Amino acid sequence: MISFRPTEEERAFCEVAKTIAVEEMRPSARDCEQRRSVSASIAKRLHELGFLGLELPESWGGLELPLISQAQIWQVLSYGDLGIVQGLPGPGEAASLMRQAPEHPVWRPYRDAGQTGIWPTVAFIDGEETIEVRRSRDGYRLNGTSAPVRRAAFADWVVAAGKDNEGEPVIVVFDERTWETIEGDFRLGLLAAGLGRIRFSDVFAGNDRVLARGEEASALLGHARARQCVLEAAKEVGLMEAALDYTIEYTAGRKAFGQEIAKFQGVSFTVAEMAFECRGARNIAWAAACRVDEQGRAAEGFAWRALARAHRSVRYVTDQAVQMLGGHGYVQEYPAEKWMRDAQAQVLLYARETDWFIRRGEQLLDERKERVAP
Amino acid sequence: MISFRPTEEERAFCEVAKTIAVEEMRPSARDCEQRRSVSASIAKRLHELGFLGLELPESWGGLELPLISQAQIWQVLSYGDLGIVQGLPGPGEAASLMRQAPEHPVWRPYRDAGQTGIWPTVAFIDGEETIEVRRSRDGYRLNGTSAPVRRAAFADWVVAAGKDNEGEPVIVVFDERTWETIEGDFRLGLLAAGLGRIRFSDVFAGNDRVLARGEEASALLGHARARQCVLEAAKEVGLMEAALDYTIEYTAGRKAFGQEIAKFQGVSFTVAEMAFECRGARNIAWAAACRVDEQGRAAEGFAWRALARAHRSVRYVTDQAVQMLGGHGYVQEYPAEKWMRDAQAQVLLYARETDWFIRRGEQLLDERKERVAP
Amino acid sequence: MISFALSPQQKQIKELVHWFAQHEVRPLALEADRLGRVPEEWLQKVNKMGIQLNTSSFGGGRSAPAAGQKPDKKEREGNRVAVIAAEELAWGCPAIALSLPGPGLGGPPIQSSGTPEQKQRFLSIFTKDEPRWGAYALTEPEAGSDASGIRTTARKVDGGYVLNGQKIFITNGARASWVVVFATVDPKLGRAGHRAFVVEKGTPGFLATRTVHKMGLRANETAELVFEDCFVPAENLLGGEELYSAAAHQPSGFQVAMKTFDSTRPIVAAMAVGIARAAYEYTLEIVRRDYPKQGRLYYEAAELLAEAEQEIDAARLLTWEAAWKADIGEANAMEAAICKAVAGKMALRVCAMCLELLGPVGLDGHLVEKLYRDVKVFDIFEGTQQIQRLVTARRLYAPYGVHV
Amino acid sequence: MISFALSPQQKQIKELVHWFAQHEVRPLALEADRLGRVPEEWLQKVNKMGIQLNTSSFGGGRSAPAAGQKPDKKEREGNRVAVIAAEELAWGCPAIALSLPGPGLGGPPIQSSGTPEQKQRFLSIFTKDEPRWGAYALTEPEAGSDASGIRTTARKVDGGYVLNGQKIFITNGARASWVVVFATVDPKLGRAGHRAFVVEKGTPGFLATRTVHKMGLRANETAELVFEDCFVPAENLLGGEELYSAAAHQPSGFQVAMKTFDSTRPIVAAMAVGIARAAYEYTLEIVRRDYPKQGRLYYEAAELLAEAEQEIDAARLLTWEAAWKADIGEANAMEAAICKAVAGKMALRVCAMCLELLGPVGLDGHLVEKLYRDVKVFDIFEGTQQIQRLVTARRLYAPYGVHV
Repeated sequence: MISFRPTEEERAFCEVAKTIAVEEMRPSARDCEQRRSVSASIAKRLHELGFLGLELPESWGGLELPLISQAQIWQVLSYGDLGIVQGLPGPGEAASLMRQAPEHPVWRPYRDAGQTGIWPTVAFIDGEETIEVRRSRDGYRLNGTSAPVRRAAFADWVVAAGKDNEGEPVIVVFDERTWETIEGDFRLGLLAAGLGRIRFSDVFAGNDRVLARGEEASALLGHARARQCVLEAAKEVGLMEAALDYTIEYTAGRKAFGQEIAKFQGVSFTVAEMAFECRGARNIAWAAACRVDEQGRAAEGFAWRALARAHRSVRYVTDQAVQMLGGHGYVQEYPAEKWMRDAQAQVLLYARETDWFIRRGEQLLDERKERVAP
Repeated sequence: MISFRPTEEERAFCEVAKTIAVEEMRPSARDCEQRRSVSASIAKRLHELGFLGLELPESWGGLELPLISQAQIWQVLSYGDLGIVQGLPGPGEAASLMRQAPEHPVWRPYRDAGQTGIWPTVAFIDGEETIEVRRSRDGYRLNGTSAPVRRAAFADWVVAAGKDNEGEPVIVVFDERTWETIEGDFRLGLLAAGLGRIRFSDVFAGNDRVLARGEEASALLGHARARQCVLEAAKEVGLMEAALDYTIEYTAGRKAFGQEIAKFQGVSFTVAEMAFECRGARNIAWAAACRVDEQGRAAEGFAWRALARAHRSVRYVTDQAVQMLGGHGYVQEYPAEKWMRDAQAQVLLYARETDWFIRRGEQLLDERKERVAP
Repeated sequence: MISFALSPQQKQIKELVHWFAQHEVRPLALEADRLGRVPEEWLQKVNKMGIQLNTSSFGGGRSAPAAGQKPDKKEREGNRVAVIAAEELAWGCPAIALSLPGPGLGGPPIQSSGTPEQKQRFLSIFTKDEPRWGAYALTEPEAGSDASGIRTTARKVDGGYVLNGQKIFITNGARASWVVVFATVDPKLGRAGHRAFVVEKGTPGFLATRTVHKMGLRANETAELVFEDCFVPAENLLGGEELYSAAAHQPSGFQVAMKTFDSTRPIVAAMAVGIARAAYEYTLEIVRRDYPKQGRLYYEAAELLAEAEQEIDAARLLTWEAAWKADIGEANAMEAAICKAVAGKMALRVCAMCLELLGPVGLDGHLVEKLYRDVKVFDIFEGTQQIQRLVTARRLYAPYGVHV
Repeated sequence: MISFALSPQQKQIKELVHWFAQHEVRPLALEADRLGRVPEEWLQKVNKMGIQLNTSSFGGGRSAPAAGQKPDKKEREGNRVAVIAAEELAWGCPAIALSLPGPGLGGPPIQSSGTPEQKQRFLSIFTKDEPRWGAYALTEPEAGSDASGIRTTARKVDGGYVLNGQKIFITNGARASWVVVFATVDPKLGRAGHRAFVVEKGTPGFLATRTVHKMGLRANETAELVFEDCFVPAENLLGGEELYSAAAHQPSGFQVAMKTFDSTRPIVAAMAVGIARAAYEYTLEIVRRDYPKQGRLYYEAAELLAEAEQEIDAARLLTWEAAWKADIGEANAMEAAICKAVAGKMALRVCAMCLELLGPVGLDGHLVEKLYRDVKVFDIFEGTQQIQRLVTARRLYAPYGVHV
């Protein structure tokens, strides 16, 4: 039955998340940005509430929530601050790989570490081209530098997906610092997220470091990527909702030419369009979450699409927020400029929107059967 | 020296053109649309003034104007009605081929016909894939049906550009009715333009019907296409200016909620954006005209670009004109709905805007030297 | 639980309506556009099949749908069923869909504001014996988006009212058995002076003067109505005197009109979605068949089609959200405005993208160009883009006490 | 004759400025952004080279440019030269360009409304011995786009005026030798009460309280100014009393401010064009070098780059048109508004497209992300997008006597 009503459980989670987002994350967003890391107290709080293990298997002590529930929670947390969300400790993108293969021995130390303290921080490299993976007798040798990834600066673990020199997909897992972190020069946004590049200088990964290879790696990765696309889209929705709400409040109070600027259609119509974008992106993200929950990997095109749509909307909404604030939108005493920077950094980090659309289009064109509307 | 000031000659031409556009073409636009042809009196008038021979060589009695002058004149005429403009008799797109090779014997009867009466109507087929051109001993055999072209219904001549079965470009010219016209089912727009398809059923074209082949054909065609792109872009600018002016007048007079609707920013801002589009598209078209005048075929990327831009703008401006008129925009007692239909038909007729952009982009990526800004 | 899966009933109705749209409506679409009307014999046939555009499947949502009715079911789903059905019908052909017999947009106001006697009198006439229509007349030559500015007057006289004025853009206005007409008893009272009347065909002084030629939706009749000293008996005042004579904050005729929008806008949005989907599916087939499998055109098409697919689905979800809110009994004015605004704009854009993909041949006898002409009005009627933005903004700013 | 070819003088200046931008400005761009200022020694050096941001190459256009001056030439081309130069400078780095010594945006009002004595006094200080700046202070905390709503007061006293109020977003406001300040002698008079003053650094009661941290343009100082019982002598009233004491329809201080916009907006637009071009050229090189030569990414890039190129050129042509109109002495308020609106929006869009093409690596130490942060303010300062639409619409509706 078509319904937009969250479950009781989801509502309870979101209520807690909203409190933290508004009372803790939002007020410390600038501070975390300047210190280029997330405050330990926020990380601790979220860990205690289980928010760092939403995607992790129950058998590990994670919450193993459906994607639709996670989407809502991340949306609310990102309403607080996306920079902080993207810099939180824990498994990050790798969680979806853990969830799919919880019994794999490569994860054992990770699982163990999580039983006594905060989940270790994992940086995930989805880099087919930037890192050379040479197959050797009893493992692989890695060389090269990744594109920027988040939490590179704080990573305890690194998970790298790539293709080896014979073109076979492989996912390797490092649980100790065999890599080097290149700090780089980041100024745009998500500055609390520990952006950086991971460099491997002839690093050997034995077969015991391999999570999967071949078809299996490809399937694991494809599904993990789809899950990640949905969650990143949901986070972007949270950010745009923050920008929308702030803009409404600001323009309701600010006066010019003798009245609240909200009364000018040049403002109010733009705000309405921002709301259109938010709702549209949210629904597309939610629908993708439900589909991935139901259909698994078969739904990945919908996940890509959700992210492409969110990319477009979050750029539009945060840009208009700055625009509606005028000069105040451009200065750091107001949050809008940071949101616009964070949005653009997020869009860059999670690939190109046109590219996601074309990939989805290739799927559509290659589908042989007639498409049935949902 | 950068200047936006037309020459005295151009101004004189445009003044005459404007009078005809406003006093004759605009009032009979609906009528011509219903009768699906241009009224003879308008055609005669424009012929007498030389407007049907703007592109033709002086040696033929044409005006052989620079492209920048022609662009302005077609812009003004299309301000009257694009449907009529596209259905006028005369050489049409083929004029640019005539201009480049005025001495070619294939044109002799055309030139002769123009000395005593109105220039014969030529339909131009730029159809590389729809028509099969088979090389035979002393000429070509043509088979197949063209995509819709304008003036197919009235054509005295047909010029067809294509590639033969060995992939060599060739341009053939027919001065008698060896083809068949397929009337088709046209409802969208440009209904006075005699839209139709040309069918060749094993039609033989002797070598004396060949204007050019190989490299020569390719060069002639490339330059002619560039010239045509500029002129079609200019026509679209004229149409959008008509839609803009009408919208301003309408919204300045129409009242709602107790005041002129122009006073709502939802209206006035849209009208401003329509003006932005018109100016932008006009300047890009003019700049392309100047470039093609100066650099010939080397400027063809600028011509494509002008058309792609005009396509986008004319769709936007005519759509918004309908929107600003509200219900009146949708009914045939007001001109806006026709302009929107004509605009869309024009855009379809002259290829896909995304396609022109990508072609231009391929040029940019293939240019080896660093680009110098103008 | 958040879900986008259809209930068994929704699924059943969707399939049923789709079957009808595909086999009975679509084959007629281009011909009806050419003729400028839907053939009488087709309407007769369809009406005998019991297919109507009535309030139960199309609008108010206060009554459960005729098929699969389960009166004791906990959650109402009439509005969701209605938008699902409307999408399928418009997928077949929007002009024919709007021409189907039934009360049409006149249904919701009678359903929501009529007295029991009026509901019986006016809604029971839609039977299988003969196709009949209802209509809805709000717009006037000098009052388009500004519904509060209507000038048609209703002068109270003995036993009823005398109407004078003109209405334009009235769907099925000439063939309708009755028309819900909005008029003012006193322009000085503003919205409080508005009244809604049900005027029956053949009432002296009530004339459908002419039908209008339009850019699209040509198969669907759009009439102009004139009221010249037209006497309407008191029992045709919608809701009766008591609806208007109560306290000042009781629903005025204006509110009757506006309330209608909250249920009709999602329907209009759903139709726009159906049109866009029709264009998209039609084009997808052609591209799959005729386009090269690589190179420039292939990637162009992939991008445009994926965008179209996403935009269609996004608009559909917004429409479902508005319908869902109505079903659970929550205020949905903002959601109704949002889905209408988004779907109307999206559908035109998708049709234009599809035309771009079809290229010049798309000019000649292809469904998509008709859909393009049809769809533009979905950005205009039932409130323009601009009005939907205004309605949305009003709701967004309400918590701050700013009336925009 | 319609032409888009540069005159020999325009070409010469373009090449000169481009050389400077390429070799002196660009290499410093990222570092200055990181530092949050332009190094003093660089400013000293550049000032010694005679390079300034002054009214002759930047604004009013009433005086011919310093280089290649031909006083007896028939057609003035100062405005065209100015926009050509501004594009090149911003191509190098907009933040550094705005930090160059010179009167900056304070130049045009002095040039156009100052007395001969004032022009001499305030414009002659920009010499090679030491870098100096002028500034322009209109915006207030409660008056952004609404320039008519300024609250800074100017109370007439013996021998001059006493200013009280606050100004924000003042480019080079703290380092400026003088600031053109707009204030009102009586808020009740509305625009007629406005006056423009030249307030010199060090004047008691005049304080640059702090510099603001911004999204971009970080190398360029943006200050807040406070006036507390700040006495300004009568000779610093811009244009002198006679400019304001004449008939009521004589230029008010407000008009001085607005007139400035007609010459500064094309400059701002030209800078936006220069920023977009810098991003585009940078990205084109990388795509040419690193992208595959076929397949999905290739066609994506081709489309985005061609769009970017077209949009940049379109905005440049609009900018040239506004400058040309000023050069030939025609009113150009609408053209100035159009080019500013189009260029500001275009430049952000182009920078975003370029970032999309760069992908994740674009986050790390690439010029384009800085340009993206810099460029957003070009949609805001010197009149927001919204103001430009208003100005344009006013001109469009003027023939119909409708004041929008």
